[in-house]
Amino acid sequence: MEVKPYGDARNDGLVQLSFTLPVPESERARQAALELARKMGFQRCQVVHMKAMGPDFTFFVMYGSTSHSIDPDLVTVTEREFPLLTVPEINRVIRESLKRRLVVVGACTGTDAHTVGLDAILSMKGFAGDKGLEYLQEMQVVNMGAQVDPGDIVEVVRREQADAVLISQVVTQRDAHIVHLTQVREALQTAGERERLILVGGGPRFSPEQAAELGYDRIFGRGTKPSEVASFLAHRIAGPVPA
Amino acid sequence: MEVKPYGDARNDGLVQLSFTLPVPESERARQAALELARKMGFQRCQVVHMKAMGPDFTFFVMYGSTSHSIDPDLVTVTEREFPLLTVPEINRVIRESLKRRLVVVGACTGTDAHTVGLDAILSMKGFAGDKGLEYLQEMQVVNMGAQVDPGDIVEVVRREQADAVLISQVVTQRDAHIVHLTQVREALQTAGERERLILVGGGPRFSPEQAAELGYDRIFGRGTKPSEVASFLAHRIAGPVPA
Amino acid sequence: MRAFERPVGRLRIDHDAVAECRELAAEISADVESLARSNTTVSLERACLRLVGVDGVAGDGSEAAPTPNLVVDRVRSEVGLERGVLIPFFNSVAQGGRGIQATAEAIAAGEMTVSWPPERELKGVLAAATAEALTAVDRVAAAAQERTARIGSVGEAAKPWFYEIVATGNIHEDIPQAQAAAREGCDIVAVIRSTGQSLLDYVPYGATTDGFAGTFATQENFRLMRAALDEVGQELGRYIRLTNYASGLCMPEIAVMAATERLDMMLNDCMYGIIFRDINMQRTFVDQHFSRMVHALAGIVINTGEDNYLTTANAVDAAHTVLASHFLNERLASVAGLRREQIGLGHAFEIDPEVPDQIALELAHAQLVRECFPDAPLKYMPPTKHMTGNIFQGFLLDGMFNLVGALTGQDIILLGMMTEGVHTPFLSDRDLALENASYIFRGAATLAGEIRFEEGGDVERRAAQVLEECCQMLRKVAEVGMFGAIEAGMFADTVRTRDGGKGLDGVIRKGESYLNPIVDLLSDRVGATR
Amino acid sequence: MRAFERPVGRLRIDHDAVAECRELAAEISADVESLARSNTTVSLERACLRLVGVDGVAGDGSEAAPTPNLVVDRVRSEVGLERGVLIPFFNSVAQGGRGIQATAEAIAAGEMTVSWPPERELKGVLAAATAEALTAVDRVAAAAQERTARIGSVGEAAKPWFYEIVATGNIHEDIPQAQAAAREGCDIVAVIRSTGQSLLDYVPYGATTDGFAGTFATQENFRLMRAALDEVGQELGRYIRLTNYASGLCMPEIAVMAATERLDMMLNDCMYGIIFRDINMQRTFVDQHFSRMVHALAGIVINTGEDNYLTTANAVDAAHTVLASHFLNERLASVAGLRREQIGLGHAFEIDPEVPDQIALELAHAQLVRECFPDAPLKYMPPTKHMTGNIFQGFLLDGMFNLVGALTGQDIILLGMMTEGVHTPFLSDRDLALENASYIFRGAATLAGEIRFEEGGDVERRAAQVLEECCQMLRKVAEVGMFGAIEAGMFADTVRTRDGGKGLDGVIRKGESYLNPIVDLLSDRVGATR
Ligand code: B12
Ligand code: B12
Ligand SMILES: Cc1ncc(COP(=O)(O)O)c(C=O)c1O
Ligand SMILES: Cc1ncc(COP(=O)(O)O)c(C=O)c1O
Repeated sequence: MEVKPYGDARNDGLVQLSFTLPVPESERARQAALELARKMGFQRCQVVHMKAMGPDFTFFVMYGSTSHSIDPDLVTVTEREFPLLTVPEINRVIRESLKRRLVVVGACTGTDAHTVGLDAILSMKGFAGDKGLEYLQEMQVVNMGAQVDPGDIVEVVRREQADAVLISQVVTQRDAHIVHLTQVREALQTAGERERLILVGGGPRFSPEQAAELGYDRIFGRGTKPSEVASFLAHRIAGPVPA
Repeated sequence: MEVKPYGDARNDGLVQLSFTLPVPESERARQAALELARKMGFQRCQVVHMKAMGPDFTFFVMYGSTSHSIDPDLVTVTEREFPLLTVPEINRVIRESLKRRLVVVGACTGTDAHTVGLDAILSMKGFAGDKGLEYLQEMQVVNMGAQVDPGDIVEVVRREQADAVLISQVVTQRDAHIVHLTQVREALQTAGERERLILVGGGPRFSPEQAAELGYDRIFGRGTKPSEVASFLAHRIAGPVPA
Repeated sequence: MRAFERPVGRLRIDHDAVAECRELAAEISADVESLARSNTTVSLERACLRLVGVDGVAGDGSEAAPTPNLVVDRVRSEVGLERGVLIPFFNSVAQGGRGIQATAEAIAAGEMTVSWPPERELKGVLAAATAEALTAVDRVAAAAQERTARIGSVGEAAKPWFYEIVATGNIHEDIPQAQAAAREGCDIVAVIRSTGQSLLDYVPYGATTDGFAGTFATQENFRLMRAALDEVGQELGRYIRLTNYASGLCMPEIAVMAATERLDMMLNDCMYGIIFRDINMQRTFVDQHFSRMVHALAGIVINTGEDNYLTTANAVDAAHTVLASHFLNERLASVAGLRREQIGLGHAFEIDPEVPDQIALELAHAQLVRECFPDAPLKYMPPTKHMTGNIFQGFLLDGMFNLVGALTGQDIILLGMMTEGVHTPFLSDRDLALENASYIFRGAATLAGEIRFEEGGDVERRAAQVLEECCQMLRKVAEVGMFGAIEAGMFADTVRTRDGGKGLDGVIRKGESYLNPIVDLLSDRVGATR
Repeated sequence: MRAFERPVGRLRIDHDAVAECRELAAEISADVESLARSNTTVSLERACLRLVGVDGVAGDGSEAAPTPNLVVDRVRSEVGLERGVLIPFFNSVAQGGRGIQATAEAIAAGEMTVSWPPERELKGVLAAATAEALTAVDRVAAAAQERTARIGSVGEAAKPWFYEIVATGNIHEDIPQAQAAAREGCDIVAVIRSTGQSLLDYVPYGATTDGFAGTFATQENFRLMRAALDEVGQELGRYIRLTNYASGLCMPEIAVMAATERLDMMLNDCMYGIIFRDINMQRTFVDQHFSRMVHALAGIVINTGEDNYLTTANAVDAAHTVLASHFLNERLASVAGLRREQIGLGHAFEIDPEVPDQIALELAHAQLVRECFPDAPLKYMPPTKHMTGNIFQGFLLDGMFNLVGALTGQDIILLGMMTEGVHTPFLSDRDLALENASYIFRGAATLAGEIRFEEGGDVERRAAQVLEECCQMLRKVAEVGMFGAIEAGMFADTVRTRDGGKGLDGVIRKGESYLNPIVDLLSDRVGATR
């Protein structure tokens, strides 16, 4: 069933917007904002706040009723394609499938120095109550830290005979995260290592459906728990496990 | 020249949105929000915040880059069509055109009891540094107050031989303001008084361009100053005055 | 986090001045009290009929009229109301022998005449009326007991209580929104009324879906919402309070409906209707006294409406008028039998945020009210007048309101909506408001017990000034009298005359032989001054 | 509104413990100070070349290298840097006779050899070098005078100073945004640097437009922004301060560029690079000592980076590490000649808003820092770690940060952005942040002088606990030494080793005959411990 946003009644379609236009504050600016909102498909738009931001810009807060609607049952959803496993289960899967420890190499690449997210996934301490990958007996984790060159990642991957590579990107301005994730994938490809690896990316502004376009096996977004990542790795090396 | 919203660079098109969908919080809800934003013409949309509002609803904060743009020079603007006059000028215009005082009847009609806005325009005290219409020697003001029936307005208009009628509407839920303004116009029409009157409406959620559809001579919005209303009345009884 | 505490003794205030204010309030209220005792109103009489079980409507659509109205109108025209509606009504009941509701319907339909019973039958009719009155009054008291029992079994909400408004106009949209609010942490739900209801001289009937910016207060709407909140309260292990408005032309009837449907709090002010709805002052004073006796017995906490003064008057200049009105409201509440802990005086965070030291001034005002009324379950109202379309800045303003509320130990926090300047609350506005308040109270409530103000500093000086101005104002009111003060526009910058406004024709001077066992029983039970 | 005031004496703290912390800091810093005096670094030497006028780049595109780098590299390989770069360089100047920049370019291009002058010529070369050093050092001091003069003529901003960040990556977008911010009330503009710049062992050249989440720090960018802010400051009648980052591998060079381009404040911490950029600790300690002497003379206020600790460590558990680091940063700053009023210690409002009593705890922490450093122009950082995509709640959190800043008299308020959890600031984010702060400071600043905390209450007890833990920590650091403490991960939960990290190969132990008239003059002028 198609639904619309809900303000205080079913399908009233009400949405709040804010943005800045590079137009001096004036009645003209207000009308331009209204017209722009109409182009976006809003009806009964109201500029409820308008403020000059210096002589050249105007900021607006608006409410309007969208003419668009959506059927939530019809959107494509990247649902978690693997079951969540417990620590003993993951250890068992690795032991049974590999007969050795799973080697994971993690890094923040490019100029990104935000290690907290990667550490949350990898380190003993973990995140949100979950222990990190280091805690798993059957995982051997190499955390390369911040601002690591793709070349260095390739080197360590070879030296350690890594099974999985985990890349974190937090800075997104001018698509830095896309650029950097792509560089690592390309470096691994050029080195002939991509195919045999599980390649995973993550960071707060990613969405799982970006995996395909980036050439990664899985992408994790904000609020990822270490257990999800560990379960995914187990799932990949063993294929789906019976619940 | 076409312009787009400005986040932190020319024409990056960035807009902030928030709304609620009647869908339980889930990855599906997130994708529905993204898809809805895409329908509105947003690209590179991000759900930066998602929160369950009870079991049946989800609230979203989003950012996206709009594909729409606007040429501010081409929007139609209801610029003020009359000059702003000083108190002595207004008094003079009335004196010269009417040879008597201009009679103004004001009311909050329907069930609306918000008198502060109307009082701001009419009362001596005024608003934002401007004195109200009562202050003008050549105006005779009858402030009927709150929740006045259209029928009572017609009666007073006749009794006082009003030249102008000022109607205030603040409550807008379920279009109360439109309904009530229309009722007054119709009552005056039925009574045969509409034509000879200057009929003015006002309230914080009105926009000047609504005058035509409502059958009013002028509509004033939020932040209106008494001097604007007085100047408009003077302009109407005299036609444009040389500055 | 500490338990809720009402910080008192944080400001050194002039306690003699406080005592003087209380004395002045008693002096000023005397006239109002005697007016209230010597008059009745159509709504008061209808409320009594409702209490003994008269309900329903006759007629359809815009012709429909509630049965209690029709009965009172007939009694008024045929017998007069100077002696009250109950005796003529029970006289008809006795004559017709068909029970209360059927008798009422018959009178409403003009199928029965009404008359004052002959002297010899009067005693019997009075006895019958008194028996029904007793049952009715017991029912009101039972609601209070049921509340206590429910709170005992479901669980009591921790103070301060967060109070939110629903206002869709449609009871069926209101209900899920109220439940959602409760689930997110709201403790008190107010269903605000449609614009204009307070000027109706009757109470609409049944479940309604067509209010403007609020939902009609009807007995059925009360019942539906009460059930919904009981349900969600059970789920949450926290009793959720329900409130509405006992004001307007039907104040006594709404009070009675609220009492029997177990509402927990009611907006019920001694002057709000006069000032903000232009209801005649005599009508209002008579009605409020009766409605307060009902609330007193029903265990309902009243909320007064002084916050409203600051929507028309300037919140700095008029700060003392709020306090002065508190003393008056307190006095008129206690003579109607309300206990201290039932008197939820209302005040507000309404100073223009552009004013220098706004936060410090609000702190001074809020703490002063706390110091003057240490036992009152104060109701603190958020900024409304200076809320604009800048929802971000508005959200912050609401946060500072919450903070001042936390620091000064206000009991009831009406949560501000970031969209106050725009529209009646969205579902999400309410949820965000609860997040705001939860954060501030979780983070700062402990400071209520910690903070002291410099002796003789700005905060203390401001509080002293407001108290002094309040005292002066009350002295002046005592001179001109309560009616004179309102006629002089001393409250909320609004002038009203003694005989002006709506509803004066519904006020009837009681005759010598006025007989109303409900009023008598109520007064006795709650210990109201008779 | 009262004038800005630093409220001191609001908490009773253990002043003996504070004195002990200062002594411990002196004891701990001794090793660092002697390390800093007995070593030089490639960047320090390049900074000296820059000071005497060497600038420019050789080569194009990604081959381009700054002339100071090329000169230092050639001196290092042909003469060694144990005796400093200046004498060999001025030896070449003397030999070639073509002036400073041309000589540098010739050396860079490999057209001239470099060598240590023979003993008999050393004196003459030293004299020439000293003359240039004197001019250079005078230029730095002149910048300080020019600042004072400009403030005198343009007008000084009232405290607290609002500090905002621009971060478009493009200096030409940064400039209008910075000017817009100033017009809305911002007093200090920080142009944050592109990610990764701090790990470059050279300073980029010219105006740049291609930074990621920040704009490269270059001399030309400094100059352009300085001019733009002077212009808007003139328009506003308020001197607008400019700040950047003297940290990373080029800390000394950036310090020198900032000094000569009249920047007013610089982020300059004794440990930030070590912990957050994995720069070798020896490199950092040597560089920071030199850069601080430059700042001291240039009248630049440094900002330390303790706030960053709380982005990786827990803000409650690690509160004392911030304070401990303050004592160390203070000590290392004063031995480098910085006056008390130039030491802008940095701390932050980073406790998780879910933590009970978060606001009370932040108040305790902020007031404690104020009590321990009554004369420091404290820089208070807003919440970052717990800012989410809920921009409404984020705006409120920033407001509470502003409030705590106002109540505790913080000098420099770095304004929080509601979109901190999302993107680098939009033009409108900055404007809204200024509205937020203006409201809070206008409304509450007066309370800084008014509020007292209950004796022995929660706030006082929390402050005492943090001070106690800080003292204990410093005792432990004194045992294991500064290097050992960092190796043990005692700061920001981050472990770094003495010889690990980037840039150790750029550290050179000074030889017996190390000669550097700039270092000597600087030390003398600012009274740094030699
Ligand atoms: C802490 C922090 C810092 C710290 C970093 C310390 C450290 N050692 O990491 C310090 C102070 C050093 C810092 C510096 C800078 N920062 Co910073 N920082 C933040 C901050 C406040 C929190 C980030 C964080 O730690 N989040 C907590 C972790 C647990 O969450 P997370 O990263 O999302 O990780 C989770 C998931 O995303 C996922 N995940 C993440 N990575 C991976 C990888 C894999 C493989 C998987 C499976 C999952 C996964 O799992 C994690 C757990 O759920 C954010 C603002 C904010 N509130 O988000 C800004 C922020 C990220 N920083 C920002 C910037 C710009 C910078 C600077 C570049 C500024 C400058 N020019 O100086 C610098 C330089 C850093 C550099 N070179 O990269 C911007 C980025 C803007 C953008 N979108 O492009 C932000 C958003 C602030 C802002 N609004 O401007 N920063
Ligand atoms: C003050 C106030 C009250 C006071 C009114 C006191 C009084 N005597 O007026 C009290 C407390 C009584 C009140 C009650 C209610 N209020 Co009220 N109230 C407000 C409040 C806080 C401020 C309005 C105000 O005074 N603004 C200041 C004046 C100067 O501005 P203004 O009205 O916009 O007027 C200017 C212009 O619009 C213009 N203008 C206005 N009228 C006219 C007419 C003419 C001819 C011209 C030329 C110009 C003009 O000129 C004025 C000067 O610039 C607003 C929220 C807000 N911050 O806006 C809510 C608000 C208007 N109230 C609201 C509601 C719902 C109610 C109630 C219905 C709630 C209830 N169910 O109980 C009640 C009932 C009132 C009723 N029957 O109408 C809603 C309306 C929602 C909507 N958009 O539909 C608002 C927006 C709050 C909210 N978000 O829910 N309210
Ligand atoms: C005391 C009091 N009564 C009643 C109301 C509601 O007003 P009405 O129902 O008359 O619109 C209010 C509104 O805030 C109030 O404060
Ligand atoms: C003391 C200090 N130096 C430098 C920086 C900037 O870091 P970088 O330029 O190394 O990214 C910061 C960031 O906040 C800081 O606090």
